[in-house]
Amino acid sequence: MEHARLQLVNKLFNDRPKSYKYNLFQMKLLIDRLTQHYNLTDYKQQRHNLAFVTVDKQLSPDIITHLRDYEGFSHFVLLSCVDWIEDDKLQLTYLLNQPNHKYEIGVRVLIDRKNPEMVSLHKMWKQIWTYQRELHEAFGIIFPGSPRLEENFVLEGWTEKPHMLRDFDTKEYAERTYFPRPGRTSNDPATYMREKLYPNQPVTAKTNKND
Amino acid sequence: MSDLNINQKVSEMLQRSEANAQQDEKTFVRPEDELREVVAPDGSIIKINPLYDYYSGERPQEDKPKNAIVEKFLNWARSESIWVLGFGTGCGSIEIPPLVTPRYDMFRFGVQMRATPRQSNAFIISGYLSVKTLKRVIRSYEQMPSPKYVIALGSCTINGGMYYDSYSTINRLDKYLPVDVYIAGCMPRPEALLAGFGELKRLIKEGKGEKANEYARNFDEYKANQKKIIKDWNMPDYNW
Amino acid sequence: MINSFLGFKPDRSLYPKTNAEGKLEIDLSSHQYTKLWLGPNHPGVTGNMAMELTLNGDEIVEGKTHVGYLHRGFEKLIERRLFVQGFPTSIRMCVAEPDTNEYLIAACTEELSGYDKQVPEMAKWLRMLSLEMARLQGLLRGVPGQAGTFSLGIGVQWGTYLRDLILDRFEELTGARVYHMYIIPGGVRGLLPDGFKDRMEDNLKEIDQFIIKIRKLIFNNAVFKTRAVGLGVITPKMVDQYGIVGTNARAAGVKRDVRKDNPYLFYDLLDFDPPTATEGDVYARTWVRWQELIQTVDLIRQIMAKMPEKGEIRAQMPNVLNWRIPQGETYVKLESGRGEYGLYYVTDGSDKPRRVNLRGPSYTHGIALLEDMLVNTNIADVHALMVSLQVCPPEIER
Amino acid sequence: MSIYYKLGYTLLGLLIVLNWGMLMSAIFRKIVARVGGRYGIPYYQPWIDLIKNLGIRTTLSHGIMFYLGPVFRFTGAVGLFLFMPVLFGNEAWANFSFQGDLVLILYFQLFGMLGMALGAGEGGHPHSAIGISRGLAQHAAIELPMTMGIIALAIQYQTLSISDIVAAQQGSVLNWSIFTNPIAGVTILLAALGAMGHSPFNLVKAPNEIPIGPPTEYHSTFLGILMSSGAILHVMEAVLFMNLLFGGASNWFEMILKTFLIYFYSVFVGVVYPRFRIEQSVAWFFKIPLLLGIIAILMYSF
Repeated sequence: MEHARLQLVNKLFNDRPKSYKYNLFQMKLLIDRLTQHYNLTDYKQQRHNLAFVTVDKQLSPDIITHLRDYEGFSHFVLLSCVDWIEDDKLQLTYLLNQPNHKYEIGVRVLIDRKNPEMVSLHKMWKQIWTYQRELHEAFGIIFPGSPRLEENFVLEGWTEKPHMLRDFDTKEYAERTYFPRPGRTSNDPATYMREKLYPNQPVTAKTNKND
Repeated sequence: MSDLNINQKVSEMLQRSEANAQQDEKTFVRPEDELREVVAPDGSIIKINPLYDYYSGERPQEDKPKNAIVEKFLNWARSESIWVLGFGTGCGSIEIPPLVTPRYDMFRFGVQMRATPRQSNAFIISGYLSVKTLKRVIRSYEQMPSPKYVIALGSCTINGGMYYDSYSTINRLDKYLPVDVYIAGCMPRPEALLAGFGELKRLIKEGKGEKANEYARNFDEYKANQKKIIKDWNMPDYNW
Repeated sequence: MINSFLGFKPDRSLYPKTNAEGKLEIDLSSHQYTKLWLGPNHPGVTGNMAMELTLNGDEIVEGKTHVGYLHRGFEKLIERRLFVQGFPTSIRMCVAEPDTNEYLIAACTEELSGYDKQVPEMAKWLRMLSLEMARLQGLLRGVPGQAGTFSLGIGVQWGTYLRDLILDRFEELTGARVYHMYIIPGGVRGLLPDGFKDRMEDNLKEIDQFIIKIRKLIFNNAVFKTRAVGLGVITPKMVDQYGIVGTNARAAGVKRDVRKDNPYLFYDLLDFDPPTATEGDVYARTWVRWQELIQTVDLIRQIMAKMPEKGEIRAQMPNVLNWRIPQGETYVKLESGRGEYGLYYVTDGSDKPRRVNLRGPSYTHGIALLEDMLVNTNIADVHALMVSLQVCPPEIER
Repeated sequence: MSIYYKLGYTLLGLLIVLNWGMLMSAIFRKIVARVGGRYGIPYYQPWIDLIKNLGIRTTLSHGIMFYLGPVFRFTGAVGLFLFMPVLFGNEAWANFSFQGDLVLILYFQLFGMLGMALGAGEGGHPHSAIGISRGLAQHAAIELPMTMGIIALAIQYQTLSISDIVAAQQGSVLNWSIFTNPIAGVTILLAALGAMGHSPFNLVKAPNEIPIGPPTEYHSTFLGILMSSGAILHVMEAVLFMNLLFGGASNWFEMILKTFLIYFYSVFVGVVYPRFRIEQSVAWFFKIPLLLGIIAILMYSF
């Protein structure tokens, strides 16, 4: 039984690289085709079936339409936003999936953090307006023409700045607004464990092999 | 009651409701809830204040127990028949289905689920409360007939639990509603819930389940706390 | 003919009219329409959410989903916590199948820090076991729960009892009933206890009997068929338009399963074929889920037979308190009971993540799809549609 | 027999019927629990619930009709009892039944419903209004086949008095109307499924879709009255079918046994079936039961 199991696992490890390589090859072809048409400012192959490309804000609706209509990225996975407060940029990530070749591409668009505005894509997929509505509430991004953009999504009567921005301090807000129970102490586990439990551990432990 | 009396009473109510409306600083009144004037079919002009027409804006009254012996008998009946409002306010409600199914059948102890606040006596706050839910919880709580009990489930209702720094959830439930029984844990097991019901029964039998009166007594304090965090206060102060 | 005469299917395509902008013209003061809020205080709504319905008689002309009642700001809170502190926080994102969150956040951190190759084999098998057990307990609630929406409560009672048995096994394995925190970065927390497989097998035998009983109770039930057949149809064309995943897509004939498409862990070692149907209505979705219940039981048996007896369960990881992950971003997904469930994870080189975004299947099912599906259905079917799409509000609002 | 004795017996009978109805509702919930594998509520739970509801301190009203709704319902239940011969061949327990009481009883079945419609409508909750409109629609669909079956029996026995119908069925089991007039019997029994208000015909009070339905706003004493009138109604419906189809009862034990079986016939159907939507249930009653009812009438017309 143990022998049969080992055979199975070996078979898996022999088979997987082949499909990985095939996937990678397909993705490379895709990127080649894309670079012929568009100016991709950044490209990173994160995994055999996942790549991230960065494009200009003006170009992004074009490239997403191209991906959907000509490259078969018919499944829209996710629209997300990352706040790069140091660079004064907001990064929008459109994650698309190709169901036939089974790979994914993330289209990253950097927009201005002071005046966040982006073209609404609500006519391309029927669920995108939900993401845009959420991002409008969470990051204050304006998508002109997106339906029900101004409606509350998760919060009600919110008067502070958009809650997912990095400079909104949730702990400070919670302590100011709600009533923290007196007597509750919470320790930062890192410092607590370092001081109380492992006093002899060197602070500059080996953190990561890539560091 | 003669027509005159009724007219007088209506005008009194209107005056009171207008005064109430002016007192409250309402930044979030929806357009359909605003004060407005309507022309009746006979040409007279009627003032309408939808918020106070739809609900009673009166303060809650204390309902003190009257006859000790009768009350003792009623308390026994109340403790043996606890009707819980079926409002899953948080993730603790995942442990309610096991309670009404074969493993931990809570019907054995006279605890039943009801769908409407009018017919319920106990409110299980199942875990953390976001401010948006708290608003609905307050309305449901105030609609429940007295005597009513609140069971707070999970550590998040006691001191915020792991959401102590969240901008969306409250930290202490007892600042907004009077709590009878706390059940600690994240999440509390069904056995803990059954034990909590046992504790609630004991409290009711001892005549200590009078938190609804406490709410009426300290009404202003509770309201101030509630209004502090519910920015979108487009409802009357007390709604039956 | 008598059926069409007695079927009472009025033509609701004429009113309410749509105006030039494509919006419905609904005048509430005309007394033709009723505004009805279903939830949040409503026993039938899945979790804590609300449907704002505009009714014409018993039929819905417009429906809006309102979420946010369970909003805790997880994504914000995880940004304030160390990578390892994110685990107990993240698993509470979805209470129905918490293990999926554990795996996702572990896989994301491992991939970005380069430890994904070092996760031991035994740990991967155990991860798979806990994921399948989570799927099983979800299905034990979900399949009879669909009949429960039509008030056939008996199946729900049996199913919840069996779910309790699976939770017992979870308790044995991990020490907790609902929130397990079993999968940690680099592996899992423990090996199987002695005799676990025997006790699991006993439970699976009971579930086998339950599966047969459920077929008699639900799928051969005339009233259930009357209610469920033809209700809430998803066409294959809609699948890509709305981003429908999981059993909802498979019931419409679109075979998408992350376990098959992008195999993670050791799913390509298991012998299974995701069940599909073609009708795409509530009945087909329940049928697909019932077949998936059979398959999950089979998968758990396969995993227990194929997994090694013992082995390393944890990779050598850095000190989690000083764990820094270099800048990067990734998207890891898995097939949960409700469909493709993914996590978008961005790190910036510090000891805390920069951004975490969960992609729950309910996000599209519960808002865009449900709102469009509600139009022209009866108010009595709202709850059934919600449950059949497996809407789980905590993963919409996080 | 003096009217005072008669009144005393009637009140005593009402008490027995009320308590039997409460016990029956407890047994009903116990059976549903046992099918699901649960232990279920204690048998005395309905009485405690009743006392608890009467002891609630807050009682608020939405208007006069809101008060009168439960009163109407209770009146309907008591009226059904007053004009129903509960035991056959016993002047004391025949209550105030008279020639032609069958028509009155058919009317009283609807009476409580209409009262609830007015009261619940004044409650103002949309769930009540929707529940009421569903309830009235479904009730109309149930009434039609049931009335047809009952009229067929009336034609068969050439009388509108329940006592006479019961008297005609005495002697042997084979004299029961269910055997002498099976088509009318089946019609009434199918309609009885709806009249008992269990699944699959309980969308009116569906807790999942529209919680509780008409009594959404009712609480405390109002709910107590509704509970007790519901208990009486269930027994009296069963007594009506017992009198019409199963030869009545000559003593309390027989009555309790027969009403139990009739009531639980609908409970057992309800346990294993989900519920119909309202238009589906209306369509259901307008198909086979209505057809059978027409056949039953035509059979005795020619």
